[in-house]
Amino acid sequence: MPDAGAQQAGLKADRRLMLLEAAIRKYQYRKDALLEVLHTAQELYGYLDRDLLIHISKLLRLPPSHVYGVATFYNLFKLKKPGTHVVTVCMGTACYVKGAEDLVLAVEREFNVKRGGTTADGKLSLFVTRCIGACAMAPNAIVDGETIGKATPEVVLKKIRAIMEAEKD
Amino acid sequence: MKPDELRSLAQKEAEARKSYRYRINVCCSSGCMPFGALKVLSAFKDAVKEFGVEGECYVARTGCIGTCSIAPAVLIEPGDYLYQNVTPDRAKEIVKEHIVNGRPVKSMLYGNEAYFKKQLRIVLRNAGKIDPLRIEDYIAVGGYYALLKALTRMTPEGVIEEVALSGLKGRGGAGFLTGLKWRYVARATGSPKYVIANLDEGDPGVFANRTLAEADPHAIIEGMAIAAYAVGASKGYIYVRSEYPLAVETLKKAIEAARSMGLLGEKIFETAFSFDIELRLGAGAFVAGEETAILASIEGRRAMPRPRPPYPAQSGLWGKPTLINNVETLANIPVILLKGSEWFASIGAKNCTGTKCFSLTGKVNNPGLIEVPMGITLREVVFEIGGGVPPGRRFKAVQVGGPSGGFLPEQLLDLPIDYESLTKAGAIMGSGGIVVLDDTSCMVDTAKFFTEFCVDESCGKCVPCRVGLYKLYKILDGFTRGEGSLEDLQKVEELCEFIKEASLCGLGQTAPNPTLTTLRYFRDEYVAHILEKKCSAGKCFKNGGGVGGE
Amino acid sequence: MSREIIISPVTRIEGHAKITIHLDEEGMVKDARFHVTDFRGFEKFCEGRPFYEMPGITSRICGICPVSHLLASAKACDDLLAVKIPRTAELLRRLMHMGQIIQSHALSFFYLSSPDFLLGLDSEPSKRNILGLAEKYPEIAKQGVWLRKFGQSIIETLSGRRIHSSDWIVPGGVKTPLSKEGVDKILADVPKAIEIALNSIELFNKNMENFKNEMRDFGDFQTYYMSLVTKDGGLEHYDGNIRILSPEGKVVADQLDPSKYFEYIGEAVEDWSYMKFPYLKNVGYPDGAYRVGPLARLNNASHCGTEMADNLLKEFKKLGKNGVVQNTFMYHYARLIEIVFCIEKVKELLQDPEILSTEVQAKASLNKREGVGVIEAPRGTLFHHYKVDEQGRITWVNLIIATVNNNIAFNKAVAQVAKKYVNGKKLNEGMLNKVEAVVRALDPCLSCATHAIGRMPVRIQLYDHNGSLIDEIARG
Amino acid sequence: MAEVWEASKMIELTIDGKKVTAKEGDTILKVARENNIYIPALCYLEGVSSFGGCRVCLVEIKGSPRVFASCVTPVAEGMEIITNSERLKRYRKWAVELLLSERPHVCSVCVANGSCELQQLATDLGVDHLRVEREWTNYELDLTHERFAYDPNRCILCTRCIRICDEIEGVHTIDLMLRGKNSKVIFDLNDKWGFAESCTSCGKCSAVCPVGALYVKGKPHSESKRKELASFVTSRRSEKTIG
Repeated sequence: MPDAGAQQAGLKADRRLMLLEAAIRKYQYRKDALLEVLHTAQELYGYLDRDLLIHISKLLRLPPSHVYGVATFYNLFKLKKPGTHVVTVCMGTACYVKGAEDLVLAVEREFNVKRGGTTADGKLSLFVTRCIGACAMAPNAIVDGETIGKATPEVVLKKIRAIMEAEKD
Repeated sequence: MKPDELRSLAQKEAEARKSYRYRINVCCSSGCMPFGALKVLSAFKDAVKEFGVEGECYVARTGCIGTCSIAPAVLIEPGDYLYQNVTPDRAKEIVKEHIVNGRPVKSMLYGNEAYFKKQLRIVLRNAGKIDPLRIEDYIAVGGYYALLKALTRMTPEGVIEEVALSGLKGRGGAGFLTGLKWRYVARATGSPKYVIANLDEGDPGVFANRTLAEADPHAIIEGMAIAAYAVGASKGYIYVRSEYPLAVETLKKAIEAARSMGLLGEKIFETAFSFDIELRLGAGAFVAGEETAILASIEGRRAMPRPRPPYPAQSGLWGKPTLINNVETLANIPVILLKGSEWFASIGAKNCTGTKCFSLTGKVNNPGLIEVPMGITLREVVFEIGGGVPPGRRFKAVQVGGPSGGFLPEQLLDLPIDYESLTKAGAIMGSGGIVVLDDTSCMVDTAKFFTEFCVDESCGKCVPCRVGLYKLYKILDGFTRGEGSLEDLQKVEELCEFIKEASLCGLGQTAPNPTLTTLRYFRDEYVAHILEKKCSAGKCFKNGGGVGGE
Repeated sequence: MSREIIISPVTRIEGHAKITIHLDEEGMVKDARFHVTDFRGFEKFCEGRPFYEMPGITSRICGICPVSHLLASAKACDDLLAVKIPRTAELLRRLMHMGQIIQSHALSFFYLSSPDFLLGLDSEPSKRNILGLAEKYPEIAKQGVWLRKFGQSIIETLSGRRIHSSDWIVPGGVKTPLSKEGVDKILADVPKAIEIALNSIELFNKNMENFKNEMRDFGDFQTYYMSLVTKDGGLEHYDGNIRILSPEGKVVADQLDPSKYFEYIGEAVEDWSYMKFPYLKNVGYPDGAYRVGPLARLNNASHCGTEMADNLLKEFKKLGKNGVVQNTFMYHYARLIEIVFCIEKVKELLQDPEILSTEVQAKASLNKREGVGVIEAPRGTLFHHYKVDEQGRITWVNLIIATVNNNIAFNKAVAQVAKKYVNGKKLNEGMLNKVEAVVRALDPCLSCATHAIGRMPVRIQLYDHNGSLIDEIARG
Repeated sequence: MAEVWEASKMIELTIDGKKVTAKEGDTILKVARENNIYIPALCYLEGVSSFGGCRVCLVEIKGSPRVFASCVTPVAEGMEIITNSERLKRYRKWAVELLLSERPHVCSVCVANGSCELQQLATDLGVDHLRVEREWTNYELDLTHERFAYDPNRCILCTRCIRICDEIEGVHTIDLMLRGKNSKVIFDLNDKWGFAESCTSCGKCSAVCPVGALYVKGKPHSESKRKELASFVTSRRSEKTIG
């Protein structure tokens, strides 16, 4: 049974919550497992909303500000719901040297979205990341989990348009 | 696991290996995966069945072979035939010609012998040749023998002595003597003690550690276990970037495999030594690679470095003595114990023994993961292994050591790669990144890029790093937009000195390096930007056509 | 050929500005404009700040009359709190206000303007300042310095600080009561202050003869006048309601609620100036130009309410037609009379039995979302108008500064003097000085009016009839 | 009766040429202050853990080319410490200038004017202009708390408030969010102060704020500052040590 506090925190008592609490139990409610718990929560929910953070802070008996501070310190954790589709452009050295900035600018212009943000309709998020480690194939962009190596603005835009079109049908 | 069991398992595996005439190693690392490596793998498996050679040909899913520019890459043993840009169709042809007919397909082979000629693979000894997900593969090539040797035939002090004599220095960047560090932890009072393997390689352009973890995770685990034995620790953490899902997965499975074989856990090899490892995931914070920040992160806090002393060796995780080593350092350990410190010390340069892995990227013809003996010159790396800059372009600079590394010009290419020489020239070894720039890169813009990186990654604790770097970035940004004066160069130098000297941790202390070295070796480019509003690479002044900027 | 002459900087005024003189095709002065070239955006700066910081923030607009902003701002905050402040607090605020006017007027007259007419407008510019005055008339200079100090000492006694006494006047009253020693200390200086003030008036009267010619063309033009007056039409600086006087001397509006200023004052904008141009809505722009400040106050007031000042006021009114003195030069005279009034008022306030009460602050929290505070600053009517959100953070600010009220008048006066004295073909110091002098008579406090940061160099620029710059002088 | 306390080992060292004795384990800053040698510091607060972030308390130690934050560096036998070289002055000046430029620190309109530690330090160090451009951050002011106000535009991220809230008051309402130049002091889950459930409204945070970021509403900063608090913290600490 999920913790009773969860519903107070506004969380639905569903499978995700059970999995999250199972993970917390696995770590024996240890405070130092916060990062691991946040990872699990984000995997389950896609992002960390307020209710989720409150619940985690209660279960681990951590001050809310501490949980919030940790969740915002690390780039990986998302506190806002990301778009349906996610484009991530690698801005590692190799990619930058080979023109990753142009990829970002192209997506920004075409879809009217700022780096780190989501389009107004919530369809597309654009993130930049520091080195995905595929430097030999620079520049790299990841569209919905699929890596495009030696990317050009045209290829990336085409790919995004394609998935957005597919969505419409 | 009993000692004998290890021996018999190794023997069994070795015999199994012998029963195959060919071994097809399909690289399935992060570099090759996006380009269809898994499809190629199953195409090979299908093909050997189709041609009825499954009895004599083993198809292995391996880690990185090192030639990321020809992904997906496939290595066929014996003979180390390296096939480039393999597709499922080509896989079939390779099996037909190479295996069935015994005729390697020359047209598909990677013909660049120079790429391997100057390399020496100690850390990456198994990379691309064993299946990282099969612990048996690792044991077959002598894996866990070093641990067995240490536990059964050496005292902890003996192990430390051996490591110390090898002259091995920390591969994480600072180059502290590994044996000495171990000794500090061993002598520290406090219990329990911890060992941390640092795999939080966040430097853009660097992927050597990731590749190692993906290709040979057990080398890291074995190294950790030996270290734990030497310093008296019973618990270990591998702190790994979550941006490396494949490495995380591989390590997770490797830990489970080692545990199920009794190579981790209670009473390893029936000795009194117990040791287990937990995986800890980072979450996108470059600074977490710093020794004291990694501690905070593992303890579930914001990864903010703290001042040293006290050093983690005295007061680390939860205030207990803690050994923190880079994974590359640890992967060296089993070899040192097996082959001896004397052998290791004979490799590389006099004051800097062994080899170093580098990810070689940027404007270079043969990018990839390389391992070279210390003391090799940058020219050899860039022009012989890397094959120089693309045709028609002119070499401009090479950056060694990630975002905090310096940029070295043509005239310094004969510099030998060792900690001292690099530091003297304004660069650092870092965790092993070499980025080559040609004449299409603007040095002012590049300095700005790296400063911006450090601004983003600064934890914000100390003023020089948090504010100083941002101000530095703003000034550099001004240069690229046509603002600023020659007096600002002086200001930049003063500010850099303050950031370098007064910052709390390594991130801030080295962050001005790109700016300082570009100012030192490419000052004329700054002057041209300021006085003539001219960027020879054509990168700057994009808004506003040269004068005034926005 | 037609040109434009630009005078810059206008020395010896607070802050700096630019004057452009526009010439017609014959090279004669066609127009002159008083510019403000920099913009501080103070109103914007205040947005997001808590309302209770406003007295502190706005008093920083100006180093010369911080108390004026402090008072207007505190009154606007009183309005937001919807409190009536204790009577003692009002007495103390008034006392500080009197000190403020004395020191400001003394500064304007002795430091900034008296060199013009004691040393002569055509005298050597490097000597035409308080130092030159001290050389030639050491006694007068000394008295001026003393009088200013007297005003400052009142502020200092009350707040503990001479210039930015920002944390003494607070929303709801004042921070600390006045001590008996403080009262005695100030009272002891009153006789000497009166003596100096009266001497100065005598000196001014004596010298007025020498400036007959200049005075005739010295911004002698007709405008409306606006100021606060008491319920019975007397001279008032701290509270009261608005009276508006027509150029003919008729009271056209009386006892207007100052917090409803926007109902009768419009603010026009010109693209060449950052200063707005307030005008009377009923009359329209630019005919609804009005003047504020000492001259306006004395024109508007039927009486002062103190003995000596009342006598002086009677004499003053004789100088104008229908009791309305139109000449800009007479701002100096009005200022001196006000000094006398303020000193008398100081004495009166100090003798009030309630001045020593310790009940000096009313406590309340935010009760209204909009507040207006209006006072008569040394240079004229000063409006502070704030809007706040539910947390008390400022969302909107409008400040109409005394100098801004005079904006149209400034331009008129400058143009009039320029036409008379500036000949486009010849540029000489004395002629340019006269243009500057009229600006000084109006005593603009530009740092307030333009909300400019730091020093604002004022240049004199010369434009031809096509509007192209043909000459420029920068001085100082 | 057996001695309960093991006497701390005393060591000798020199600070600015002056020979002093100190308890082993004490920080350089503490020892210097005990011996009336002034080392400026901003993030340091007696009674709570040291942070080492402001870099104002840097000192040199003979034999090392590096500089050390004296608030976190323990003394050692025979150490020769220099607290006031030209180089240190230069670094301190940079630290203060950078802090002043980081957010809109306009003293004249700040509640802390006249009782601000940053302002005082700037005066002491002769910071009369800034060599770098100022930033004009526009963080929203938080006036939701009945008694206190929080103005992020004045915050220097010294974390005194965070440490005192955690270590002395023991509630940990306050922490930092984000990182680097975007770091910001927050209450609970980045809530408005007035809605931060864990806050006990004890006021320690505003009392120890060295600048005008946290303050008591309507009370002059100079009166609400740390005088009385310092003694409170010290007494609490000695209790802790004894207990």
